[in-house]
Amino acid sequence: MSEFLLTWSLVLAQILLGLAMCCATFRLVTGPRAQDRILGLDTLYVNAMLMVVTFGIRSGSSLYFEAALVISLLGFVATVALAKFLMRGEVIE
Amino acid sequence: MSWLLPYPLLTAALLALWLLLNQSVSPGQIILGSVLAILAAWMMAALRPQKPRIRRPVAVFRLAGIVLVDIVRSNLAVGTIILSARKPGLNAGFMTIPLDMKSPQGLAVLSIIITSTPGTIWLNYDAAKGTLLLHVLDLVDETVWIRTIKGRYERLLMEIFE
Amino acid sequence: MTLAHDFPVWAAILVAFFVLGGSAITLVGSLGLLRLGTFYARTHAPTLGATMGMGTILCGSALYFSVLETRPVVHEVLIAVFITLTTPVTLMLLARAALYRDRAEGSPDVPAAERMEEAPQRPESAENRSEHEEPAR
Amino acid sequence: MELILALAIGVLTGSGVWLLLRPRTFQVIIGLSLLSYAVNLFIFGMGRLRVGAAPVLENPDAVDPSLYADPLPQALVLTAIVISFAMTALFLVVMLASRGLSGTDHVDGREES
Amino acid sequence: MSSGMPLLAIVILPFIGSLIAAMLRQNARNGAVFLAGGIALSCTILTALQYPAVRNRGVLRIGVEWIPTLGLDFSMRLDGFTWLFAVLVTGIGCLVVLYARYYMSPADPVPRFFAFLLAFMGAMMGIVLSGNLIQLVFFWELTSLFSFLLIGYWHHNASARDGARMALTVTATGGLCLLVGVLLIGHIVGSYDLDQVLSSGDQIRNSPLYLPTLILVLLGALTKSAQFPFHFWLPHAMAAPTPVSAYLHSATMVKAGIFLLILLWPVLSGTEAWFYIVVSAGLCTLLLGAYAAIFQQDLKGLLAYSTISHLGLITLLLGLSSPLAAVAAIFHTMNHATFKASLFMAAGIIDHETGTRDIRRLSGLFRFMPITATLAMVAAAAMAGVPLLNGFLSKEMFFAEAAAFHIDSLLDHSLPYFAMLASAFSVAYSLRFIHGVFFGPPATNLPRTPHEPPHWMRFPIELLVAVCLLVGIVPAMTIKPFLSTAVYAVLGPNTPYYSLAIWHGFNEPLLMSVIALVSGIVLYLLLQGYLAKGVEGPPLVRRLKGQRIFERILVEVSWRWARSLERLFGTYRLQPQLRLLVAFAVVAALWPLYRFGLAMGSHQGTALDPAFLLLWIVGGLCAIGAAYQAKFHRLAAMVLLGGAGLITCITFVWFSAPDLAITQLLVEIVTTVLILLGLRWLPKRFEGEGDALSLGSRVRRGRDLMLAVAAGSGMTLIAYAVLTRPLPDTISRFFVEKAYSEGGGRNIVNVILVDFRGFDTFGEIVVLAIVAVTVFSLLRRFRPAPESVEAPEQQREQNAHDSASPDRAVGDTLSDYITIPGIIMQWLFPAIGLVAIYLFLRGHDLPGGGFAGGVTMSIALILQYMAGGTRWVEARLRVLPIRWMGLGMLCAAATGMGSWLFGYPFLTSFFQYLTVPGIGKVPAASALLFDLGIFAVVVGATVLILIALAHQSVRAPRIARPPLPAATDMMKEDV
Amino acid sequence: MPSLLDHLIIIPIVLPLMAGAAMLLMAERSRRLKAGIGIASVVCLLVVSILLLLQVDTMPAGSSVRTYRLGDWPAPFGIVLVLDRLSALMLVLASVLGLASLLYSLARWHRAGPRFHTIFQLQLMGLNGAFLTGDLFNLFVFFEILLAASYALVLHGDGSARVKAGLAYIAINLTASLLFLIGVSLAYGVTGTLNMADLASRIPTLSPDDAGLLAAAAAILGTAFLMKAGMWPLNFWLPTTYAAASAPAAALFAIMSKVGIYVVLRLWLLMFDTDAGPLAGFGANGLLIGGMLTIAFGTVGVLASQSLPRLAGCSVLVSSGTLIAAIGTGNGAVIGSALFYLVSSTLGIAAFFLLVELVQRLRDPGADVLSVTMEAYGETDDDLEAEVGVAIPATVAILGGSFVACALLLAGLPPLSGFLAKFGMMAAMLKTDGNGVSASSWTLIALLTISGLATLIAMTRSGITSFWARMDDSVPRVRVIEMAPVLGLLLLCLGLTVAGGPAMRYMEATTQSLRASQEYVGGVLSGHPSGTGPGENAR
Ligand code: NA
Ligand code: NA
Repeated sequence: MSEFLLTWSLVLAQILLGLAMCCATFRLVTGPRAQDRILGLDTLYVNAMLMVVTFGIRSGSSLYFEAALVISLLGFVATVALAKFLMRGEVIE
Repeated sequence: MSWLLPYPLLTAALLALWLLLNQSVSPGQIILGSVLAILAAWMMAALRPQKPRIRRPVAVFRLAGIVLVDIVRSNLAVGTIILSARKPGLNAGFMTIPLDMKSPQGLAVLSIIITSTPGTIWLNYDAAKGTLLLHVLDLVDETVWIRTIKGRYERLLMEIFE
Repeated sequence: MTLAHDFPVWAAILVAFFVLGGSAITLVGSLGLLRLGTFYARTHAPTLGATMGMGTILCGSALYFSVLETRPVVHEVLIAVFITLTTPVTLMLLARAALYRDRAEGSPDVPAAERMEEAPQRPESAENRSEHEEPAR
Repeated sequence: MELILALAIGVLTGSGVWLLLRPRTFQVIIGLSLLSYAVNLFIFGMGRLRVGAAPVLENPDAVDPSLYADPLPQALVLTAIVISFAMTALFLVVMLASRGLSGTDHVDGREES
Repeated sequence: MSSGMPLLAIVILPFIGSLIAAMLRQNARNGAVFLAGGIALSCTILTALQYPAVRNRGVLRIGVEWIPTLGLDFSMRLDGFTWLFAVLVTGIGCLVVLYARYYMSPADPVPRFFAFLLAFMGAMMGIVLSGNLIQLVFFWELTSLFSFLLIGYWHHNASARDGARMALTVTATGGLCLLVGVLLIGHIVGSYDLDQVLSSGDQIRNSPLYLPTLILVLLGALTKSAQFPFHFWLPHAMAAPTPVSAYLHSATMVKAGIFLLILLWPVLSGTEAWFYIVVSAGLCTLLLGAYAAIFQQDLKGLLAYSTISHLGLITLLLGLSSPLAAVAAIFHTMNHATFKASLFMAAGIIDHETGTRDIRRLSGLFRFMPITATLAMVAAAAMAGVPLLNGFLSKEMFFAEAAAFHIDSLLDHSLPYFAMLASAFSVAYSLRFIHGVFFGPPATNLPRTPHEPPHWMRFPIELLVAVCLLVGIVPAMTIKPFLSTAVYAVLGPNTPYYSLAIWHGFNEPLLMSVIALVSGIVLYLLLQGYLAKGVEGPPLVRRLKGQRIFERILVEVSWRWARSLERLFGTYRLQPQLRLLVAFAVVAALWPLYRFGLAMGSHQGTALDPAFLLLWIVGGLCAIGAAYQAKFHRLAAMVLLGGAGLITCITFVWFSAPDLAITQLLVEIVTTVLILLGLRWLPKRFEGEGDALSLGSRVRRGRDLMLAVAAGSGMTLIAYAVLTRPLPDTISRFFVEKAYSEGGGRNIVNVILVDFRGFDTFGEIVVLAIVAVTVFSLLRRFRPAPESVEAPEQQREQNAHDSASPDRAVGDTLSDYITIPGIIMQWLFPAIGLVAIYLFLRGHDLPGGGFAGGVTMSIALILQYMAGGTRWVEARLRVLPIRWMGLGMLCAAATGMGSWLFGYPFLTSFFQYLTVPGIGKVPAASALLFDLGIFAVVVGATVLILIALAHQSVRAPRIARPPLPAATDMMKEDV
Repeated sequence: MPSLLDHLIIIPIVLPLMAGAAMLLMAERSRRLKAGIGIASVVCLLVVSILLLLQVDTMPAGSSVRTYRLGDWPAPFGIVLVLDRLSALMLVLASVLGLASLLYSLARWHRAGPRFHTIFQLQLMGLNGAFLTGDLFNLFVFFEILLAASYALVLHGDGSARVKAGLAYIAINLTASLLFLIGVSLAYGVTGTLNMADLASRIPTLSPDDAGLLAAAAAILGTAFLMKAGMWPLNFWLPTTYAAASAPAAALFAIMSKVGIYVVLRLWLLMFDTDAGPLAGFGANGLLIGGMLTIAFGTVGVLASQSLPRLAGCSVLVSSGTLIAAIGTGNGAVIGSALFYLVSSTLGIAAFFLLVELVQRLRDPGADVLSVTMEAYGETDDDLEAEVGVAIPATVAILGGSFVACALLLAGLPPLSGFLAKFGMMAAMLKTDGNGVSASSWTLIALLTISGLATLIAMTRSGITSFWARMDDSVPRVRVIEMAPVLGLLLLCLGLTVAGGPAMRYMEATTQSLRASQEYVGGVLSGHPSGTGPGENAR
């Protein structure tokens, strides 16, 4: 019972997250402006991190935790750099 | 002592980080974690950040509770807007809030709170004027937001940091 | 997939609830990216996933592993803390950059900077845009 | 899943090759990055696909290779990732130098006649 | 052995002399002369002393092992024929040295001249004395080389340069053909040894490869001996100093071709092909040379064409394939050498004393230099074939052979008439030489007042003319024994009866001689009127300038054709090259699949997961989007690229590769920052109106699209084929089994990286370090595009806005923008650092490792740069990335070498569990130390690359300087 | 306790690394110290590689393969270094070129950019590693090292030509590196091993279904290697890049294209020899035809070159084409002579690259074009018909003599080793034991001859313009340290002629052991590790 429940809830959750990523990708691909794309990327990062966490549960292993941790801690660096580039035309002044 | 522990709070937080990372509270990890936390704090000291002073630790927990509740509420509110409205975001708009708080750390925490709460986003803080530019998704009544932010968050934050 | 056979049903139900709930909230937030009409409105959308979506899924995870390993597993807190610290940074910087760009283009939909009205409008502002993106629709 | 990954490799390769053959240096650098994703996935795939079998010994005595995904391609990909990062950095800087000296971002250092 | 040593000495001495001469001071005139003369004389004497060994049909040999695997010995061989030739080469060499002593101007840096001359002599002796054919070719090409240097000795004269180059091109081409021909002979005979080759005549002539062999060998011989149609280089070689001409065109260079023909005569001659090719070439040369000689205005030109003609005569004789003709050829070779050398020297004296060689200007010199004139007249008479001179004897033999019957053909039947015609011509040009120069009214306004030359300058001519006379008058007492030795060496048992008497009675040859003599005189008298006009070049064939044709062809083929071919089959552009590379790889990969077939595997795959499908819908869209946007929307392309990278990273998680996921993600982040740093220096691109695609670019895009699709499908196909196959018995089994027990780690990937295959990682960090250093040095002299030198537009506008507002200071916008987020970024600094160390330390057992830790650490630093700016950070932190890299590499290497101390190979790891009080068992592996090295290098390299780029913005004042012209840049800095 | 001598094999990799890394710790100013360290390191390398060469040469026939197990892991699991005659030869060649270029660069080039000495050492490390490694992926890593260093060396100095050429060079090589990775991993996916010897030993037992995939892997790898070797049509970058590089870099690059040749030679003979079943001899025709087309294109390029550096670059193509075609013949005797040719042409081209820069100090840039137009339209200026030789300054004389020597070497004319090499190859092609000479051999002989002739014509043309038709009589400043390496390399070539016997014997022995692939496979997989410890369980 619990196995069935967990398996299907996780599969479903991953599909939902996958759909969420598709939504983010829509912004990523269509824009229209650079900030929209960057926002899409940031969302994609968060969604991907959650996907990794669900994946960790699904596999019953904590080996994937660090991947999620790294996304959560450092994923923003790329988007910050992009945002700063938009604002200042330069990442490091 | 202050040369060893320039930022005791930070050091403690880093030790906690270490122990959480390693999922262990064994003496060995505590020793190693302490050493590393002190080293990391020294690293931080090199950047010469402004030293935050936390005056009322109790307020920290109150604030945390309030924010948590607000976040859940806003989540539901924003979720409803996204799902239900025919054309969501029609009520969105910018607003300016004058702030009394000057502490950069306090402002930083405020920015996190505001931005983390769905429905509001921190746009710009004009240090010269002490005004904060916000974007709000459901801007029906500006005063509600001013009350929330100044009353619920800024006051507590000023208690903590100033 | 190594899901334990003897995992207690109550915990399974809770985990399933957390995980499904979290991902549903995240999906709603991401849906906002599609549905909301302006960039500034859209910036609110991902916070759903980054706050409650993340929180519930992490709760599910913590619960799952705590039950599985019969010890408290709470290192998910770290992810929550980091996301809470970092997502606002991105959003603030990005939204402010967008504001600057909209102001520079003289967009009427954003509040003008105090002195911006007096600053001469750049005639070539349209060109500036063409570098990185299409004109706003 | 195998088919999806194979198609993914194909799409990445196709996009990468297309960009690689474009005349602007920036296109080439993006193309090389896409290609390196494709190649990394390809190398990775050469160890075949296993779900939930990370090559980390949970129990040091369980050394049955069939329990784990093939670790060797993973090690190879790691090396490849690092090297391709280094090369991207180098190519980028050379590209900038070339843009500065030749006045164009055309790969041949001059616009086509 | 010892008996052969002099042979070695004869060849080696001149080269040694040449080296010594080359080192003499430029004005060491007498030293050079004594050196060269001494060596030439000793060679002559040494050669002469060998006569007893070859007299009685003996052959002298000496062999030194050289390259046995190729069947090559360094061997010398001397028989009667080569002895005679050797004497000629060395003897005339002596005389030329003596002559040159007086001929060359005192201002001339003669040591170089004598160095070349000696080397040439050595090479010539090498040809003559070679005991195997490859060695012969070896020296053959050397004569081409040294003759090139000698002809071009006065290289400040364009004609010398042209003449030298032409001589080299023609003769070296021939030499290469000869090499192939000789290789074929070796292929047929099975050896290059001359003795073996000479005894395998039938084998060669009956071989199916005979004709190509013959043609190739003849190409070598005929080009060297200036035979038609390759004769044109010789007159231009007259730009050489006269001693060179006297040497090269009488006894040596051109005679090398004749030498080869005679040497191989026993094995190659006697076939129809030989007859037709050699006789036609000889005949054409004989006639053409003689005819052209009559009309030359330059003394040396006249002699050059007469040389061509006489060489044709010898060739013709050899072509006849009859033993008697061969005898005549050998004999005439000697005779021609003596009279031609003396004539060249005489011409040189005239030139030297009068300052000109133009027959039109010269006249009546007999009065001023009677002795020289007399000598020249005798030599010229020998050339014309006047009785009592050596030329007469060989010419008689020639007539006899021309009249004899060989192969029933028109060519054969017409030979006597052509022979007489050519002989008449030779009488005419000899007359012209004598009459035009020495007789007639005394010449006026010559550059110099003519008089007799110094005695020793004339001495070589006197000696040679004496030989002409002696041989001509008493052949039996002088040349006969030597000639018969030589003839026997060539013909062996086929040696015919021949008589060297002056008088053979009234016979056909005599009649022909008389007719030729008389008609020659008549011809000269008839032509005097025409000649007096002083027209350049011979009538009828004046337009036919071999040299011009040669130059034209050379330029056409070697320059114009080459350039168009290079353009046609090559490119200088990058795009086609990349296209070719990709296309080549696609074809190369698909061809074997087509040839050997490709079956998909039967392996049970992993079950389809819809979420994974969704992931790759996202990934695919991102990839295609990036491809679509990269031209005009760089930032969009980068963001899309980031999306594709993220999906790749999740894929690694999905299929059990947490280490890869972490690393991919970190690299992804750093790469994004890096490219953005670069983008600042890449001026914007605008989607212009003029971007409507031309047909050409449409076609190109279509082609590229097809190629991209082909590459993508190919990869899909191959990947799918492999993915559906069961995994073979891989070497990974070992890694899984030994990772913990012998590698001391549970993260197998990491144990592979730092232990099993630590050497790869070792190399990988070196790559990283090299690239970082390269980026650093490239950026030190970086000049940005002029459009991007200024601060970015955004900054300028924001600063303008700040300064326009009364209550704002410049920089306020930035500080409002970054201060608050910056504080959060600052807080994260120690946290990220701690995570970096965490990742580093746990790597051996769990996902992480030195690389991941290092990159994380550098991201922590970069984040501070982003938040605070370069100056802000560097006022607080002192990062010395180059040191980090150096120390890291040393640490890794030292760890590797540490195992030497314990007697193990490089990088052998050691581990054990240390029991630390309070902590418990702690794994202590040397691999951790190695990983530390990796960590250090990665931090250093990543930071160096990023910071070096970031520093460009700080360097603004230096950058603003306009870029220097590119080519001279380096020089300026350097000098 | 094994002696340090057992670790000799790895010295060519570790020593330059240590030297290079140590120099990173020194300040930019201390160039003299760095130069000293660099020279010391290269001299040590030379000594070590000669020792290694002597070591393999004196080993008994049939077991001339020595291995070094890195990390003490047995082959095929760990990475092994493999020393045999071929790799020892390449090591010696690399260190000779390294010494020559380094000495040359001390005159000025080492000051032309930061960290030159480190890069130089690491370049040598990459080359040596590529020659020594017995593992396919490790080969990739060393390729990347040597390429990364070569990028740095191409860009060393300044000027837009270098950057432009460098950009193309890097782009093409990055693409080829990706191909390399695809090939290696595909080979792994099919056979499950990365060790070259193990790979070779697995091929005969390969399922027929997998043959196509393995061949595809080999073809993809081949593309990458042949691109590096400079095979037409993948070679247009080569002359441009080599010509743009600074002289010492270009001289060192003379061996870079030979790395591609080396790998093709090694892997091809190892993988697809007669016991490889359906795959036996796979790709031979491709190599043969590709090589011949390369000779043809290189010849055309040599003739069409307007400048000396480009001429030198194109002669690299001729050399590569010759070697590729020689390998493609699959004829042992031809390959033996081709190895001799490899050494000779590498030394010659390196000397030429070094010389070219010195010669260019003599001439004005317009001279190249002028020389051809003068040739085309004749009518040269004959005013200075003085019949007195011009005194040539010693510098010019030495440069001229060296130029002649280079021309002879590249054109394959006596007395230098180029002649013997070409002769050896042609003779071997004709040595057919009674069977007819194949059409491809005829074509190749013709191509070799024509390419030699074309080189001679082109070299004569440019030599005459450079030395004989100089407009001004100024004597360029050439330092002894610049001239000595050139002369040294040329003397080596002369030495190769004189000592042709032993040299050729070594090459023959090398070829024999290369063709007996069982020797290599056995030597690596079971072989005689040189650095073994006392026992199995010592770890
Ligand atoms: Na918010
Ligand atoms: Na084999």
